[in-house]
Amino acid sequence: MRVSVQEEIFDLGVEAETFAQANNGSGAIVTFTGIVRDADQGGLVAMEIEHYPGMTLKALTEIAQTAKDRWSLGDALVIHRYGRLELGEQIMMVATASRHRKDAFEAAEYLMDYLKSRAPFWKKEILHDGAADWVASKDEDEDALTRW
Amino acid sequence: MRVSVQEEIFDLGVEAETFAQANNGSGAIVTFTGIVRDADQGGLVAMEIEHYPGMTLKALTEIAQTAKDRWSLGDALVIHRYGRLELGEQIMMVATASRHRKDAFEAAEYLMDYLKSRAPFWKKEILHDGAADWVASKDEDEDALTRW
Amino acid sequence: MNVLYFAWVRERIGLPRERVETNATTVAALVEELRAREDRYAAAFSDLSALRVALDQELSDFDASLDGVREVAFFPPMTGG
Amino acid sequence: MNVLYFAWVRERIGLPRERVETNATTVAALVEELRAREDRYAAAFSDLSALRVALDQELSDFDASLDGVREVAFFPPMTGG
Repeated sequence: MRVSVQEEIFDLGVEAETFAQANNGSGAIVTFTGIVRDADQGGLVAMEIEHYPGMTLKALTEIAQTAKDRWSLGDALVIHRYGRLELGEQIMMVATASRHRKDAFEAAEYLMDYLKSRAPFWKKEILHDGAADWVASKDEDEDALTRW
Repeated sequence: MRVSVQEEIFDLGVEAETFAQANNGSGAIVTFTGIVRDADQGGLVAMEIEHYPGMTLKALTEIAQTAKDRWSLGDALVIHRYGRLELGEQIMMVATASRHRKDAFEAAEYLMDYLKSRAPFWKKEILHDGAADWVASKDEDEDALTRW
Repeated sequence: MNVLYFAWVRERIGLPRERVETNATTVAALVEELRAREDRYAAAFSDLSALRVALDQELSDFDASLDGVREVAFFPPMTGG
Repeated sequence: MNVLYFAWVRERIGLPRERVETNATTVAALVEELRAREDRYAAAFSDLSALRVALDQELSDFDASLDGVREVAFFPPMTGG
């Protein structure tokens, strides 16, 4: 299990390939990657992600460990960036390895739902005119936790 | 949308990275990769995958198109190999790109459920002692289709 | 009509495809004709619930009409993914 | 006690962290003390339903005791992923 909180961009291809190679006894590998996008077509040029350094790694590790235990995953990977991210850059990724595709999918969705609402990150959208707005949390993201 | 039926091994890292780059306006990318594993600890050394050349590409394309329409995906990718695959090699992958993570996850699961039971592939397990057995279809795989 | 066999159906019958001259109007009638040929066909078609059929590369069923069909394929349930 | 602020809570209050001397025994009591300080604190803490709190880097709630706590953090609902 690897959890990384980092400012640097990561290479999705390398991470996915490395994870799959390390877990080629598992049979099923799922990855999720989040990318900075202009969700409201509002001229977004970048995103600034603030986090809580003392808490972030601990929170992510707990979330990943819970997923690993609950679905008996062979392995799990969580990478989440902070700082300034340009439009189109990768924000984060998770990967799960399991003997069964259902477990790999469910655990990845669980990781994402918890990262969204329980990991101490806050996103600010930077628009082309210099305006900056904190991304509001969505009720649907909080609701998503109730299924687990 | 790209659908590939091929004997050659593919590079998961390159495919995942290329797909994500091409769809970096989508926000959410999900990939699933299936790997040859020794499911029953029976000394499996390889898998032989037979397919129905005249039907395979058409069936995969239909499945991918249905997923793309149903979840309004930005893009979808399906790669499935045939021939002899050694233990630990990648069998297939799917990737989905969407504005929303829920759609990307659901569409990827839909693709996998349909690939399992509706794409004309048949797997044979080759054991270390030379024995070879066709993989039996699972009731749970057929049942998985009922949720869509 | 071209008849194709895959996986263990192919192995039991001993060939991957053959040209079949038939007046059968449904898949089920064609299966009856094949079954009557030789033991290896009877063995392959002994349990239709373990078989699937495609007509001109589209999944179909044993009640389906063969009218206009050029290619029939028989195989076990698929195990892709 | 170290008190940390993140995202728009940090911006409204105008600093990321500060040392607070307090006898408050619960988070809610601490919030009341902070609110009473200046308008910028009152503005930041005007709607607790829009805020979350962590005690020593664990998510908690406003009723929680501050007994033994060394670090309190206030922030809006998280938006990771």
